[in-house]
Formats: sequence, structure tokens, C-alpha cells
Amino acid sequence: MLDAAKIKQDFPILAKLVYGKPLVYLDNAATSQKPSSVIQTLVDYYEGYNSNVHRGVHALSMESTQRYEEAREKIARFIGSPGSENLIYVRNTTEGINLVANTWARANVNDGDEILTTEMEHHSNLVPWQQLAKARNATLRFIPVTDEGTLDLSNIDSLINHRTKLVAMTHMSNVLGTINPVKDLTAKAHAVGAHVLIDAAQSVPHLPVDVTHLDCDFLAFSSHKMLGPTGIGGLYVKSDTLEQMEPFLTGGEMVQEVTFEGATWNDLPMRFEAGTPNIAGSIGLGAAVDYLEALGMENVHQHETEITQYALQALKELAEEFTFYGPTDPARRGGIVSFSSPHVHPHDLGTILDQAGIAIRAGHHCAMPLVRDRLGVAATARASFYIYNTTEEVDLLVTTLKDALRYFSKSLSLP
Amino acid sequence: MLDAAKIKQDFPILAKLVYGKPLVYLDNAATSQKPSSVIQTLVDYYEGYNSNVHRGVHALSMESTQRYEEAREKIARFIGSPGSENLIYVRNTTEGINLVANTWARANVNDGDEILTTEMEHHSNLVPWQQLAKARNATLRFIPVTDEGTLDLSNIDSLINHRTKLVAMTHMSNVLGTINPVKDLTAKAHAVGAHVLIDAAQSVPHLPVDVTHLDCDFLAFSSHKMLGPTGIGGLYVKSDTLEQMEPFLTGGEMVQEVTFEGATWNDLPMRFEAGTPNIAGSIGLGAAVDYLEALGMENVHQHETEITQYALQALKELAEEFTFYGPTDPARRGGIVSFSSPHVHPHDLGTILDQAGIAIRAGHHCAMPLVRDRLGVAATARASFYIYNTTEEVDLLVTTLKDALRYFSKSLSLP
Amino acid sequence: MQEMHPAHLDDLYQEVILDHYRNPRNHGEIPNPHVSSRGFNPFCGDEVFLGLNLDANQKIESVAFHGQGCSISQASASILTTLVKNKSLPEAEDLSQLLRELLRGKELSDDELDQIGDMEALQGVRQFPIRVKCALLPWATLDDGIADYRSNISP
Amino acid sequence: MQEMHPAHLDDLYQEVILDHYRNPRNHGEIPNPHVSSRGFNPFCGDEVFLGLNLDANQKIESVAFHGQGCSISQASASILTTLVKNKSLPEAEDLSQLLRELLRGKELSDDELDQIGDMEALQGVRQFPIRVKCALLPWATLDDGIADYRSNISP
Ligand SMILES: Cc1ncc(COP(=O)(O)O)c(C=O)c1O
Ligand SMILES: Cc1ncc(COP(=O)(O)O)c(C=O)c1O
Repeated sequence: MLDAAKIKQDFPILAKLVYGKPLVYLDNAATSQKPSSVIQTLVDYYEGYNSNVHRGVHALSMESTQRYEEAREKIARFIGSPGSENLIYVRNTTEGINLVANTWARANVNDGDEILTTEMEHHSNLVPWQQLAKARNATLRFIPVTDEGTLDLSNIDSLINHRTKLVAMTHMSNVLGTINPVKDLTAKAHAVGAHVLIDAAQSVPHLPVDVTHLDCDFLAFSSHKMLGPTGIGGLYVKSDTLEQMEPFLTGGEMVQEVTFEGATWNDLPMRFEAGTPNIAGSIGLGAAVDYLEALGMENVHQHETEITQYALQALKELAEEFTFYGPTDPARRGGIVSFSSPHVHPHDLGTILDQAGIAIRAGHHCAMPLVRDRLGVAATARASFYIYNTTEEVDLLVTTLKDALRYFSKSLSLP
Repeated sequence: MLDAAKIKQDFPILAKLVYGKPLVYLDNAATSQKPSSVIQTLVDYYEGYNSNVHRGVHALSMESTQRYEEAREKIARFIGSPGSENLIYVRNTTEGINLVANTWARANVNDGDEILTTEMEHHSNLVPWQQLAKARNATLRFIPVTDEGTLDLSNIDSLINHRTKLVAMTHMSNVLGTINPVKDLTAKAHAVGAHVLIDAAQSVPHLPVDVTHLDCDFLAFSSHKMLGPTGIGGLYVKSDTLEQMEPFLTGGEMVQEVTFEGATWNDLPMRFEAGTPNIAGSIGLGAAVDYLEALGMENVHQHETEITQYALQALKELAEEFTFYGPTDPARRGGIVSFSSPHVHPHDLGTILDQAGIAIRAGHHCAMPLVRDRLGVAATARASFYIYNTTEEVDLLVTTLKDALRYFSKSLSLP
Repeated sequence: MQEMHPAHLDDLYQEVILDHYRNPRNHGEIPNPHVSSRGFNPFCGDEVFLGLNLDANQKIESVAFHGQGCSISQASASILTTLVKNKSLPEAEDLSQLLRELLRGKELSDDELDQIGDMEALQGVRQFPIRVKCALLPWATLDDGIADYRSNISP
Repeated sequence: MQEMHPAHLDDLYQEVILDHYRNPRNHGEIPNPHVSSRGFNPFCGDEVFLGLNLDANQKIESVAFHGQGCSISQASASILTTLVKNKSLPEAEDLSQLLRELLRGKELSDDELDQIGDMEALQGVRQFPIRVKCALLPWATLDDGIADYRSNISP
């Protein structure tokens, strides 16, 4: 396991007290905390070389452009991209997916075609495809989710068929923690000529991810969930597809030449980056990648697997009062544990845990169809782990959950 | 005039040396520098209450949501918006304009309609309309620019006519410094039932801007040009229009309810903000607004007018070797001075000034049609001022320009 | 971070609240209600369905709710049903307004306190700003239902 | 900020460079050239048009350029025209490659230095990384033109 206590020292926020109690941050699937090195990178940028990129002849602009593009190279390498021109900077995973929906998909998905997704998607990898299917008169189909919370692949060979133009699926569920067999599904999709988009919002921060190995056509992720700043993320697009794509947003930076009548497009990936980018954010994400690479993504994943196993074991004590969601096989899941109880609503659990300094999330986790229609509850409580979480924190979670249960179902005062 | 020397102390970067010389930053139209208060706001966010917004029940999430929405209220007030729900957070001006092009304009501009813009637009307020005109079979027309660099309104009553659906124009030119009579033009446009979009990338940072007074339908601006962080900006939309607009990007945050079949949209302005936003950036922009409001936008504008007048006066010495662009009437222009010389190419000027620690921009300033087709040069050199610039800096600019001229046209060594 | 003061869970989860949560009053559905509406909080997924029937004098004769959600939203809905019965629609709206004021921190007069019954127990929610919208959800749903009803009878 | 060392303007603007800039060689247009291309730098707007004719032995018989841009891009274009004359296309491409290496910091052999003539004066550009693309623009334009020409004669 990682030395989480030592790692914690790199995260200033984790030294804070909440209501006088040490912060136990278990809401990492929503957003992660940031190490000093990332925060300092932002300060260094704004105090040292802030300047617009790509067009300046002065010292500041040269430096900001160089660091901005170095960050791109670093991030591209981190996800195994063959080149940095395959990595488009976007605001977040959501924008990355919308970019694909509005460019490649709009041009390639037609009347009668099928888009295949899964029952466990985040709204960001569902609503854009609902909209696209409506606009192009295509059909949106779903890979079902088993009761255990894994993809039900029993009918996959009919779900992925010659009408399938795109398979859009999450690498790891933000509710169940399930890690999906995206490489196999990509191979199946390619066999029928379909493209594949991977929502990697939960995987790039937590697992080794290699787009070349996965062979996917598109992969989107968010900086804020992987120790980096808010407002930045990446969309990887495979070269052959990228070269065919028409621009999405237009304006400064993404053009080659402009006349009053029309414009020609700039080289890749700038063609997809209109206007002044989130320069500080990109360089900050580069620093986050440095931090994660120094730990090693295999170690990050292993740490979270161990914490999750520990948590699932510890939570067994509560198995009578709580339902726990997601695969039982630890090899098939990441560091996310969702649960609910008929005795205490997740929202009330959230408040009680908050008073103990423990931050979890309660709700539908932007996956309403999965939570409401498939799990059959209006909300779950969710604890999600990262590199700085410890088994002691899990112990505190379990103890406080017990207190909450007692508070709600038996006596009326907390111990 | 503002006490620029005192203001400088608030900007850490302005204390830096470039090649051993004090930084003279005259590239403010590209991006501004940031005061400590803005940088500290980012640090406070990441070290103190970083958390995803809108959905959390824990202390960090409550605080981040509250600060994020307070910043929105502050920014909305700053531009005179009647309510904060009229202010959509976007990445930059470019995204704001594209949002309008892809929602309202796509739904309301039809075959045979006209979109009116000007010959002095930044690519970001030109290319989206070229693309829209192509997609909707509409005609893009241009208000010409006079030789002095102002809008030629002699034919305005035929340019704004019953076919005009949208007038999209810049409030202030980023090349010429010209301030356009956007309020009058908005009234004219409304008289024929057209909507009005104002590109306020150069005005909101430098002039008092009040959307209620201007009565425009859309107004877009960028944080990075107004002391704020990169990767954030605002799009104001008037209520009646906003309520009719269909969403642009879809996914998390912008939905009300989602089923496997479809989705309903969230309240305004969240309906237009898909995915995790640039939370730190928004709060940082709020801090930038605080800083500007403490100075007073009237004072900011006056300071820049005075610096510009001083510069135009001082540069008169060079009138034989240089062409200066833009209105001669100081009341009609902001703090931007573009110039070119047949003796020294702007790019070479940029390098020579850079070696003296002076940052200017050289090129087409993302307004190629204006610079190449209307001014008739491939590039200009541009000095642009802000609150921290002083007359001493202008003096140094003038001296160094003289050195450059001498270097290129007469002798071969710098003094 | 702002200084966060520990609030008192016992103030939030007062016995009255937990009792309404565990034993909701007027839980169920009214067939063909005169006024009906659904409230939904997109951020947490809480949901309240409210139905009510009016008598000949336009007073609320019967009322019922069902839904899913946290103790606060469900208890508040239960409290609502006990308070609005036999009230006119404007009187029900006044109660809704009173709760908003209570939660905004206003001190209520003795007269007002008399009217609000168990609603007083929702005062503890003030210390938990994020839960205020839970307490208001059923009341906002009521307001919506009444507005709909009015626009339907006088189009 | 990284430590920025003052570079030497006199290294960038060597007399040879300024002379080519002020008195460009082979400036103009070749009617119906065998090889022709246009180079454009979208970030600064520099532009170079290049045309050349080949003799019966596929050697460059005549060459001319015109365009707009800074002293470095225009001087580099002028130098290019003086160097490629009487060269074969592969030889011209080798020169282009040599300039790239020179600007990347490679030390050239005496033999190589002999070939590059006035191009040596472009060495000073190394100290001004942002200007490297100015020096390369005409040569990239040449490479593009040759590639086009080849794909046209053997489709
Ligand atoms: C007038 C004008 N419009 C639009 C823009 C585009 O701004 P941004 O790059 O922040 O989207 C700029 C800035 O370069 C500008 O000066
Ligand atoms: C699986 C998954 N997809 C997509 C998203 C959306 O990410 P963002 O809000 O950064 O666009 C999230 C995060 O909430 C997620 O967990």
C-alpha cells in the first residue's frame, strides 16, 4: 500500500479541521483534492510567466507556450497516446464527449444506425447520445447491468451488430465502482466497424490507462478528478478519425487563414481549441500527472483496491441494515462503495457523517437511470477513495455509520 | 490617473526581471496580469474548500457551492445584469459566442436572413458567423471600417434591415482600440426586430459596461483579460431570449431528470453548464471583479485614456517612420495602439523590444481580414495598456522604438 | 475554509421530526384530486407527490402525500398535510410563506407560532443550510400545485 | 519565470541577414514554374511564395521568391534562392535538412559549412527560439513544393 499518511502531508486541505474534527475526505469520485505541487504550479504560472500562448514574440509568451505544450506532451504520454496532437484540451469529460457527439458522431451516425451504451452511464455519457439519436433518427441501445452491478454481456453479439456505429461506455462506474472490460468490447466493436468512446473520468485518475493498448477511438477525462485544477481535461482521438473531423467551436487559435468570406483550419490539435485556453489549468494538470507518475499508477490502483477490500470487509458488520452495490470480486472494481439503508436515508447519513468530519456523497451521482430504474432507489450514499485515504478513515466511517443507524432506528441521541 | 506604481505592487509578476530588465508589460489586450488577491483566492480555494459544487451534503461542498454562486452574482452585478441567472459561465469569449451561434442563432437564423457584423472583428466573432451563415444559407454582411478605423455608418440603415436577424459586433477593437457605438446600433437593430450580440472581450475589462443600459441580447467576455484566471468567462443573455434557448452541451449538472429514454433540463443558468465547471476559475474571476470595483471602472477607463493620449503624443516623434492605426479622437478609443513601419517588421520590433524587457504583440491579432484586407499589412505591432502601466513605460517604449529604427535603417549596432 | 461550527444534530432531528418521518400522517394518494403536483430536487433526487381535495367552500377537505426522500423532506411533507387541512388555499400559501421566513431566521410572533404547529420543529434545519431545500420541497410543491390549479380554473 | 538570458541582437541580425533582407536576391515570380508553393505561418502572418524551374537534368535552373514577413523569414528565403540554384531536388532537400540541424544546435562539419554559404549567418537565430520558425518557413515551403511536384509527376 501507499504511505497514505505521508501522502496526506502533500495535501494542505487534508490538514484542515471541519467542525473541529480532522477532515476525512471520501468524495473523490466527485472531485479529488490537490497536492501543493499542483497549487504551486498555478502560483508559479500567475506570478512568473502568465501570458497568452502561441502568438507572442516576448519572453513570457515563449515560456507559457512552451510549458503549455510540454504539459500536453506529458498528459498525452500518461494515457499512452502515440502523439500529443491526439490530445485535445477540453473543460472536462462532459465537453470531451459533447465534442465527439457534435463532430464525428453528427457526421457519421445516420438514420437507422445504432449507438450502444450501458445502463451504468453518468448523465454526461448518456444525454449527449440521447440527443444525437433524436437528431439523427438513430437508436440508442443499452448493455444491461446484472444484479451484481457488472455489464451483462450475454447478448453482446446482438447488441454490437452491423448497425452499430458507436459504442460509448464508461471505463469505471462512478456509482458501483465496476471496471468494465473495455478492451474486449472495443475489439468487438471494431470487428463490426463501429467506433468506441471510453468515458475515462473515473479510470484515468485511478488505474493505468493506455489508449494504444485499449485501441479506443475516443477517450475523455477530467483534470479535477485526478489531482489537477478545475476547468480542464483531455479528449484523446485516434489519428485517422481525428484527421477527418470537422471543427467544433470556431474562432481564434483554431484557424489557419481567415478572410471576410471564410476560413481554413489550423493544424491538429489546435483545430479543436478555439479561443484562449485554460493555460494555467493545463500546466497544472501536467503537474498532477507528474505527481501520479511519481507514485506509479499501478501502486495507486493497488492502494485503492486494498482500501476498498478493507472497507467491504469492515462494512460486512452492517450487512443486515445496508445494501451494498457493485461487484463482489475486488479485481472487477475500483475504490468506490455505494450503499443504502431502509432505516436512514443517504441524505441523512451524509449530514451525520459530515458532522463527524467525513465527506461522502448522497444522491443519484448523476446516474439517475442506473440508481432509480436499475438499483431501484432514489439515492445511495457513496464513499470513494484515493491515494491519501487510510484504513483508519474507513474505521471511522464504519463507526459513524453505526452511530447513525442507532440514532435513527433505536435511540434518539448520539453516543 | 490611477496610482499605477502602487497598483504594480499588487502584481507579483511585474516585479520580475526579463533578461535582467524590469518587465514592461504592454500585451494586455492578449491577456492581463493578475493581482495577488486573485492568485490567493485560487490558493484559498484549493487549500481550504475545494469540492464539487451543487450536489454535496458536506461542509466543503456547501462552501464551494456558496462561493461559486456568490461569484456569479458579483460578476452579474458588475456588468449590470438584472439577475445572476442571466450569466452563464463559459471558458472564454469564444465559447460564449459559439454557444449563441449553436443555440439561439441556429434556431432563429434561416434561409435568406442576414447576419450583420463589422470589418473589425476578432476571428472569434467572425468565423462562427461565417459557419452559421453557411449552415443556414444566410448572408453575412459587414459594417465597413473607415480609413480612420471607426465604423462607417453611412449605409447603416440599409445594412440593418428587415432581413437582419442578428447584429454581432465588438464593443472595442483589439487592433485599433476603437470603441463602437454599440448602444445606438443595438437600438437600430431592435427597431427591425434583430437580436444583438456584443463581443465585450476588450470592453468589460477596461470600461464601465452595463448590459441593461446597452439593452443587448447577448454579451460575452473573458476572465483572463480582466485580471482573472484563465479558462473562465461569462455570457450574458437577456431573460426572454434565454428562456427560449435549447441547451448546447448536455450531461451532468444541466439536467433535471434523466431516464434511459430522455432528459428534462435544469433551471437557468445551469441548463447551459454541462459537467463540472471551472470552480476555482469562477471564484477567481469574482476576486478580479472585486479588485476592479475597488478601483472603479470609470477610473480604470480614464487612466487608460490618459496613458493612450500620452502615448499617441509621444509617438508623434515617430510619425515619419511609422503608421499609427485607430481613431485620432481619444474619446473614441481605448488603451490599444497598433502601428507598423516599412523599415522594421513588427516581428523584429517585437524581438528588439523584448530584449529591452518590453512585451508587445506583433501579428494579425486574430483579426486577419481587418489587418490584411483593410489595413493592407501582414502584421502590426500592438501596445496595449492596463491599470498598472505608467507614462515612464511609454517613454521607454518610444526610446526603444527609436533604437530599433536606427538599428534597422541606419547603423548596425544598438547604442 | 470558513470556520465551520458544529451544529447540533439533535436540533435537526428533533423527536417530532423523526416521528413524522417514521409515522407519516396522511400518507398515500387521493383519487382524482382537485389540486395535485409533484416536486423534485434534481440535486438529491428527493421527490414529493401531493394531492388535495377542496370542499364546497374551497377549503382543503382532504390531503395526502407520498414520495421518496430524506427524513427532513418527508417529515416536512407529513407536517404540511396536518397543517393545511381545513384551510383555504391562500391560508395554505401563508403557511408556506411562514416556513420560508422561519428558515430564513425570522423570529415568529406568538400568534404565528400558534398557527404553525409541528412546523416549529423544522427550525433546527437553519443550522444546516444545505438541508433547507429539503424542508421546503413539499411546500414549494404545494405552491406549484395551487398555482397550476388556479391557472386551470381561470385560463 | 525561468532565468532568461539576454541574447545578442547582433547575433540574430548579422550584417549578412540584414543585407539579404534589404537587398533580397532572386525576388519576384517565375512564370509557370515547375515547382511552386506557398508557406504561411498562421501565428505571425508571415508568407513566402517560392517558384523554381528545372533544367533537362532535373537541376534547379531558376528560382524566385516573394512574400511578406520579418527580416528573418525574408532573409532566409533570399539565402535559400542563392543556395539551391543548380542543385538537384534531393540536394536542395539536404540543405533544408542541414538548416534544421544547424538550428537544433548541431555542430556542422567543415564540409557541411562549405555547402551552406550565407545560411551560416542564421545560426544566431538559435538564441531566439521563437524566431526559429521564421528562419525555417521558406525551407519548409521548399520541401512542400518538392513533395507536391513529386506527387504530381508520379500520381
Ligand atoms: C475583441 C476580441 N474578441 C474576442 C477575443 C477572444 O477572446 P478569448 O480568446 O478569450 O475567447 C479577443 C481576445 O483575443 C478579443 O480581443
Ligand atoms: C463516470 C463519469 N463520467 C463523467 C463524469 C463527468 O465529469 P465532469 O463533470 O468532469 O465532466 C463523471 C464525474 O462526475 C463521472 O464519474
